[in-house]
Order: sequence, then structure tokens, then C-alpha cells
Amino acid sequence: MSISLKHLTKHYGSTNAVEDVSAEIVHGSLTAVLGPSGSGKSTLLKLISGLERPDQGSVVIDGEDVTDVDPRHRDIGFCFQHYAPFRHMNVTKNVGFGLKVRKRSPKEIDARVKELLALVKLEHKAKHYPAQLSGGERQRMALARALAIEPRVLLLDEPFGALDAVVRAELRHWVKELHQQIHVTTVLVTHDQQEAMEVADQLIVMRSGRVVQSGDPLALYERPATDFVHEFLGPSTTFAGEVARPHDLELVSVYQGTMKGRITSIVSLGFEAQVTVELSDGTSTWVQLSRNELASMGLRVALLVGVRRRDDVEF
Amino acid sequence: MSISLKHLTKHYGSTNAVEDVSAEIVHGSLTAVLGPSGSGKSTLLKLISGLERPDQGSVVIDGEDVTDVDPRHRDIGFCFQHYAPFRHMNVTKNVGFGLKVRKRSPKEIDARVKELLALVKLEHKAKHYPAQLSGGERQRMALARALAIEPRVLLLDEPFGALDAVVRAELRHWVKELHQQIHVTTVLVTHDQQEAMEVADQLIVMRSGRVVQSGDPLALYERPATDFVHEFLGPSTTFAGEVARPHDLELVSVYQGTMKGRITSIVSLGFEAQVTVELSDGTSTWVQLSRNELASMGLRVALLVGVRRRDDVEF
Amino acid sequence: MGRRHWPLRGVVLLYLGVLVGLPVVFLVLKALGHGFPAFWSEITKPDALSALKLSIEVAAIAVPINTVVGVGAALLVARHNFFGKRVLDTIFDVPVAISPVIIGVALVLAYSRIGWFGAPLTRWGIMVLFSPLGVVLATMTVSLPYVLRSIVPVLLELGVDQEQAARTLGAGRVRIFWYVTLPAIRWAVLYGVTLTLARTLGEFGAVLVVSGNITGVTQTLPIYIFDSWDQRFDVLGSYSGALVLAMMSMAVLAVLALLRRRERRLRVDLA
Amino acid sequence: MGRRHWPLRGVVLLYLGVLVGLPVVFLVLKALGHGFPAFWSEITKPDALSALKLSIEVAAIAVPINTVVGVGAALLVARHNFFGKRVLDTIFDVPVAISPVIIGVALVLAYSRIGWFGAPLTRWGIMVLFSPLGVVLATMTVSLPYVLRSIVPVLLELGVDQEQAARTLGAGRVRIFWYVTLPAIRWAVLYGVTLTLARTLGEFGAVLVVSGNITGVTQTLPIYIFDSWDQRFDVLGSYSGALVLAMMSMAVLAVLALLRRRERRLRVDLA
Repeated sequence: MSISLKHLTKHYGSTNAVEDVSAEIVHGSLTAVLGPSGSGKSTLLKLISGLERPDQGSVVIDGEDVTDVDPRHRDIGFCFQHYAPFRHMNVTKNVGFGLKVRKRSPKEIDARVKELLALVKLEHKAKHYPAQLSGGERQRMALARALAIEPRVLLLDEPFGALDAVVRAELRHWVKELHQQIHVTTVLVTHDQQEAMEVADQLIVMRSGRVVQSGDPLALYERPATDFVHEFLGPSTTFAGEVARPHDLELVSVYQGTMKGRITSIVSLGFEAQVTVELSDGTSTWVQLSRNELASMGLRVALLVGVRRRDDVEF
Repeated sequence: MSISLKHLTKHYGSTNAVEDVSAEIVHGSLTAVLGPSGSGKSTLLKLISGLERPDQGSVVIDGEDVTDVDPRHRDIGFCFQHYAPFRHMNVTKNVGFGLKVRKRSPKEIDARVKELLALVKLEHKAKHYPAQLSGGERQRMALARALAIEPRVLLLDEPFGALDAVVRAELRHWVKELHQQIHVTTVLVTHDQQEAMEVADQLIVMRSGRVVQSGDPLALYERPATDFVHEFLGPSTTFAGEVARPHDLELVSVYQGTMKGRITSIVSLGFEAQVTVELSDGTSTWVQLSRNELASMGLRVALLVGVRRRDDVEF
Repeated sequence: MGRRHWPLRGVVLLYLGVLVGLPVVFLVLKALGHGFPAFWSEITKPDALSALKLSIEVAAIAVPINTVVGVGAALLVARHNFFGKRVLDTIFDVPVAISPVIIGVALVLAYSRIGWFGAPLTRWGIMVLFSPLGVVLATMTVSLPYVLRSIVPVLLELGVDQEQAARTLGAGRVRIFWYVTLPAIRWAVLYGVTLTLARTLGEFGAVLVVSGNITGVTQTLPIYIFDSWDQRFDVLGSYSGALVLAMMSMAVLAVLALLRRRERRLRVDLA
Repeated sequence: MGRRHWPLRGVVLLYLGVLVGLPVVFLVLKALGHGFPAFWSEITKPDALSALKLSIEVAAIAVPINTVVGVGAALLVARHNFFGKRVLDTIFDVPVAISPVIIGVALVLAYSRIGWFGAPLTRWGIMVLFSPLGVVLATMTVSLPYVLRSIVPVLLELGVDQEQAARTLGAGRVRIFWYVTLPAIRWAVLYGVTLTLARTLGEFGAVLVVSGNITGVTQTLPIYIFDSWDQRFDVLGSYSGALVLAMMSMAVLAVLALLRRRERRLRVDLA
């Protein structure tokens, strides 16, 4: 189901406000709302869900204006940042809650919960309580609970924020796959650009309550509208007085470079290597290389090199 | 100052235990203790600081056995995971606390605090209270407070865990630079491999309370002792039945590959691109390319390709 | 900070011993000093039994009403913002902050035959003062705050996440309360109810003023104990009654200790 | 959950009005019913003044002692593990759970001339019962738990991080307490002290039993109010005393409301 946000405004205190936000979220898409903390992205999610009411503006889901509809009648699956499990219910009861409230028959609930637990791979924990689950398992339980009511829209608030790096990467993959399986329109909020780039097919970048830029992740990465987006969406450095992506710079012989400089450090991070160069104008910049590029170039600290922008910045 | 840990053991409950951990931490190094949550890494840090007493084993700092020395006399700078700022003191009072306790003259304290605030770039917030600071500023204040007593050893518990991605990257850089400036032996605990690889010059990888492997970050990345270290230290995939790094695989023509397969997805994340290939044996693998490599190869979904290991795995 | 708290422990234990421990021991010794049969015959006297019965009846009325009102008010204070909220919150401190004697005197003023409430009620044939009804009213007033004060911190700490989750899943206000909020605060509610019960059984000052101290009609157990000791010089009767009441309170106390442990464990889970 | 709590508010407010609000209004009306000069001459009678003086003296002794013991015991309970900790924790509930009458009777038993404590003390010329000393002792007992119960949850929530940080920075136990722990819990301590003060000023039952009710010597303000009303039929004197005590309690109450607001803000900060 598509969502349109029209001039949404919500104030409380100085941070977390939302200021005149309009956006279209396409049916079946997986959209990430990306921004630093306090940029209003979580508030935006609560406005879509109805848990907060906007001061102005409206929320339209699938053509129906739901601004005045209570969240319990919006058919929305909401996953909270800390999952908000019902601590006194086991996994089965948690997942079945929405159906029980909807007065489905015990048999139907039972069948649907089984199906969902299979989907989120928690069949073996059906009788466990939230306190007995790991962070990743709680997250999956929260997803199953939200999906149980067959929501028109799935909203995820910082879904991976509270997890370990390895679990985070796994769940990210899994959420993406899940979305491809069930294709429910999904909006997720995150402050992690890598997460957003990897999972989402649409990005909405927010800052101080306003939408700065939105669109296809790669398009935003390539053509950021402002320096803020440039720096927020990926590593940035300066070269010849301009903001640049470190992988858009290349190291060449002293005579071929736009500027010349001396290598001050080479840090190898596995796949990626970072070469820092002190330029002749006194500034410092860095160049991002893959390990294979680094291996083939024979660089070392103190070497004099030329630096220039790659020609194929757009591809 | 060097630190040696000798057969340290500490139990409480089932997780977070430390089991017979021995390690040498070199004078002036920046060592990261890396492991998933519950692996005992924070407990290890508390054992070094003396905030916890080991059930068995000893802690030797700079040749002196400090196992029975109270933490207040160990000359250790400890930064807590949530920074533990003194909430009722302003930044100046926080940073000066250790010196005040040591009964230095107000004049001396004043001078030293000014110097430290300059070092951590918080001069303009000297009179602010912790509640008025951002996460990154609190972290820097906690660092200045720990450094004020000129500790022999600096211990950082998940120093970047609670911060936004962008701030995290900045602070990471900054901590590394700071360490190069003041060269105090530093041990930091983290669950984020990228963080550890980028900041530390030594790694200690822990799992279930034990040290799995330790040494130079790149050496561990290249030659992990176990599958766990392999998967924990960087992206992993399987190819021909073995664990492999996705950047150690390359895409070639169908006839050149060890195995052939069909490209099922190409995800571009800025600098890095991930190409997923369904292999002829029914398994799936993925290959990591830089954007420049991807641009030069003209790949597309559904293309038949060959996959093989690169020859230059070691370099 | 492990091994050097011995002096602190010594001071605290000595203080508790002098103030609480030894007096309780003495009470047991004195009440049973003439043997168990003497104690038994004392507490089975008609006046003693009717006092015990009234105490239990009053508790049976006051505790449930105060529980319902306390839970409702706690939800208002912790979950809503409205004009007058701080006033409401403060009123719940009145019974703790103000002497039971004043509460008693004030109730007498309000419900005496010439008071605003008393006059119409008397016309309808309802006597509040010098009747069990007055005892119930006085008791309800002094035991008012305990449920609210036990629940509000837990509600605030719990946050609204679970309730909001239930709401997005389609639950209405009533279902959210029964299925989500109440189970989450159940130990705090029980703790508050137990405190209310303790306060109800033990209330003395306000009841003494309101009840008129009519033996067999408005005498609760605490009043009976005081009356035996102070007016009728029936020392053994007083000690025996005190021991019975003390044992009831001890049972309540044991429940409190268990509940507090549960609640602290819950807090740790939440953190 | 914004607009549909009106019925709930109505019930709670009605209940509060009947139990607390109107009685207090009546008290004011009655005490000042014969004009301010009459009220003034009542409360400046020697007996009334000496009761007021004793109440203040008792508070001046009991509150500081209970504060120190309460803070110490709270630190023990929240920061240490030792054998007997749960017993100690439970003993602090005794004064709330047990009727003040029983506490009074038990103190009489312990300190009467034939009691274990009373006998040696009498030999040394120290009279506990029927003397201001007994009043102080009874008051300290009933107001014992409030400081501890206010501080412990805050200490638990605060955690040990700041204290551990201070320790790694070189601070000893005493400095940690004064510079780090106490400032962090200061609002909770003040809240507990204020409750203790309220309870101290208002205590009636235990003091009545222990004091022997000697006018001008062991009569605190609550006892004076009761005595005027019940024994001397001096209704205006009673109402006037009650109004004075009620106004003191109201001041305490206002402080409580302020402190609770501070403390809740602190909790939100911590979260």
C-alpha cells in the first residue's frame, strides 16, 4: 500500500520535531528514513503509525486519509526500537496477541502463529519468554507479532540499533529477504547509512525535522544535494577545496596528479585500504582503495605521489 | 606501561565469565579486545582496572603485581560504556575530580583542566553540565577526566557503542590521533570488528570467556585461527565448500572459473559492491568488488559467469 | 566496596535492636508470660473477638476500594497530562503528611450532625460518626496513598512501549489495561495492597477520634488494645490483643519482603 | 490515550473530595469560625505553646538521627551483599506494618521500671516512660523507614558507574560518598527527610501510649489536640491546634510535591 505524507508538522521541545514533511512512499517498497539522532525520524514514524498526532498535515495510506484514525484501526505493524515485547507472555502469546484481540478462533490463531514462527525461524522458542531470548530473537519475535495482523504497512524503528555488529549484518540480510518474500510496504528508521544503503530501495534523508533529500540510495550517494548528505551517506574528504568521496580520488605518478603530496599513512582494513596523503598546499586528504588495487600499486609511507579525481565519477 | 594478564579467571552466572585468560599488552600499544556480547570482554577490562577481583590469576602492570591493589591506587584511567559522568558537576569539575582528590593546588588543577579541555576540544563547554552535552562530547569529557590523573594505562569500555554512526567514525579517528599524541598504553573493548580493525594496532579476540586469537589486526584478518574468527573479523561467504572472504573471489568468464554460476543480484553500496552468484552446485556465494572494478566489468543480473579464488590472496 | 561496611552495619543493627527488635521480643514474652491458656482466654473474650471481627470487616471494605481508586489515580498521574494533575498527586500525600488526629477531627467536623455532609445523611438515617461507617471512612482516608505511591514509579519506569505496541495491534483501552499494563505492574499493585492492608489493620489515631470508642461496636483491634491498657487497666488483655495484631502484621510483613524482592528483580530485568 | 480519561478523573476527584478535601475545608472554617483573635488566644495558651514546643523539639532530635541511620542503612541495602540483609530490609518495614499502638505498648514493656532496659536505666536516674525521652523514642521508631525507602530505589537505579569512576580516579569511600553518591541522591534524601518530618510531627498512637499524656511535659501537638477534644471538651482549642498542625503539614506537603517533581525529572534524565 502506498503512503503519502502531506505537510506533516509536529512540535515538542526543540529536538525530535517534524517540520513540514511531505513524502511519497511507493507500494511494496522498502524505504529507509535516515538521519542523525534528534532529526525527527522516529517522530515521523510515530506520525505514520498514529501513535502521535500531527499538529498539521495529513497521512494518507492507500488513498485513505487516516490522520484522524486511531492507530488500532490503521492496520499497521509497528516494531519498536527496543522491541517492546510483552514480558509476561511467551513467544506464542506475544505473536498471537493481535489475532486474539481481533477475536480470531484459537485454531486459526494457532495455525497463523506457527506459520509466522516458521517464517522468522523461532519455532524452537515458541514457549520461551522474552527475557530468555537474545536480542536478535526478540527482534524477530517483534517482527512476527507485527506481521501477524497482516498489516498494510510495516514500520520499523531503528530495527538493528541495539544489536551486535555480526547479528546486525545477519538480520539486515534477513529483513531484506523477508521483504522480498512478503512484499509489504515497509518504512524503517535508522541513523546508520550503511544499513540504509544495504537494505532499502528508497531513502529519505532527514535533518532537523526536515527532509533534505529523497530517492534511490545510489542516486543520493552519487549526487548528494548538500554537503550534509554527502558527508552523511558515505566517507568524505576534501580535495582541492571541495568535498569529495575518497574513492573518487586516485593515486598516480607525481607528474600526472592535479596536486602532489606525500603518503603519511596506509591503513588496511581487510577489503578496504585507506591511504592518507599530505598535499603540497598543506591540507590532507585520503584515498580509498580496494585491497587488490593496493596490492598492485606498491605504495609505502613517505612516497611522493600525485592525486587527481577519477574521470569516471559517474557510471 | 606494559600489562600482563596471567591465567585470569572470574565467574558469575553463566555469561560474562572470564576463563583462564593470559595476554601480554605491549607498552604504548592500542589494543582492542573484540568479541560478541557476553564473551567476557568487559569483565576482562574490569579485572585489569581492579573494579572486579579475579577468582584466580594475576594482573601485572609494568612489572608490578597489582592483583591486590585497590583500583584507586592503580593509576588507571577508565572510561565507562555510558561515560558515567558526574551529573551534578560541570565539565571543568568532572575533569578536575581526580586531581582534586589527589589534593593538587587549585591553580595546578585549573591549568591542567584547561590543557585537557583543549586536547579534547571542549574548551567552549567548560561550564556546561553533562546533561547539556551531546553523546560525543560526553565521551570526550570522560576521556579528559580519565587522562587528567596521567594514568599508566587507559581502559575504554565500548567507547563508541552509544553514538551515531557519523560521530562514531569521527571519534574513532580522533581517539587514534590522540593515542599517537600521548602514547599511553590503551585497551579498548568493542564488539564491532570494523572499529577494532581501524583503531587498534593489536587485537585480542574473545569468545565465551576465552581468548580465541590475538595479534596484529591484518594478520588475524588474513590468517584467522578458527571459522569463528574468520566470520567475526570480516564478511565471509562459502565457496566450493570452504569459508572464504568475498573479496578473495573473483568473477571471470565462464570458462576460466573454478565453478560457474548465474548472477542473481548486484547491490552497490557506494565504494563497495556486492555481487551474488548462484553456483551450479546449488549453493550461493557473493563477491565483493570496488565500485571501480564493478564499473569496468559490465556485469548484469542473470549473466552467466565463472567464479574462482584470486591467486594473490596473500600480499 | 566489599569488606569495610562492618562499622556501618553495627550502628544500624544496634539502632534497630533498641527501637524495634527488643520491644517486639518483650511483647511476646509478656503476652505469653502467664501461659498459653491465659493468652487464649484473653483473646477469645467477646470484646476482643468483636474488635478483631470489626478490624477484618473494615479491611475487607477499605482495601478493595482503595486499590481500585489507587490504580485508577496512578494511571492518571503516570500516563496522562491534565490541568490539576499536580494537585491530585499532592492530595495523595495528605494522609501521610497530616496527623491521623487531624484527619479524625476533620472527619468529625464534616460528618457531625451539623456538618455539611452529616446533616443530610442524618436526615436519611445514616450515622457516620460513632458507627462502623465512620471507622471505615477514617481508615480509607489514612490508607489512601499506598497503592498509588507503589505503582507510579513502576509505571513511569515501564514506559508506554508495550501499551503502544498493544494499541497498534488493535487492542482498546480496556484490553490494554487487563492484558498488558496490569500484568506488568502486578507486583507493585500487590505491594501497595499489602501496605494498605497493614495500614488499615493498624490505624489508631483517626479511628479513635471518629469512632467514639464504643466497646463491641466501633472498637477495632488497635483501639481495643489501647482501651484495655489505658482505661480498663486490663494489661494482659492488652498484651494479648497486641500480640495477635502483631502476628497479623508480621504475616503482612513477610509478604511485603517477598514482593519487594520480586519487584527489585523486575527492575533489574528492565534495566 | 488523551481524551477519554474523564470518567476516571471524575471518580478519583470525587473520592478525594469526600475523604480529604471537604474535611480540610471544614477544619479551616471551624477553627476560624469565632474570628482570628479567638483562634490566636487559643493557640497562645501555655499548654498549646508547650505542646508545639515539644513537637518541634522531638522533630529536631528524631529527624536528624533517623536521616543518618536511614542513609547508612540504604547504602548497606543497595550497595552491599551480606548475611542478614533481607532481615534488615524487612525490619525497616515494621514501623509501617505494625500499629503505632503496638509499638507504644512494646516500648512501654521494654522501658518500664521492670523491663530489661528500664531497670538499669532507672537505676541511673533515666526515666524513659512518661517523659519527653519516651516521646522521642516512640517518634523515632514510627518514622524510621521513610529515608531508607525513599533512597533505595534511586540508589539502585543510579547504579554504581559514577562511584566506580570516582574510585578509579583515586577517591576513597568517604570522598565517594560526599562528592558523588550524596549529591546524586540529594533529592531523594530530602524527600525522605520531609516524609520523616511529616510523620514525626503527626505521630499520635505510639506517643499517646508511651507519654502518659502529662499536660505541659509530654504532650505533643497531636496529643494536645486529642486531649482538648476528647477529655477536656475544649472544642475550639482542639480545632485551633489542629489548624496549626495542619498548616505545618501543608508546608511539608508543598515541599514534598516540589521534591517529587524534581526526582521524577531526574529519573527521566537517567533513562
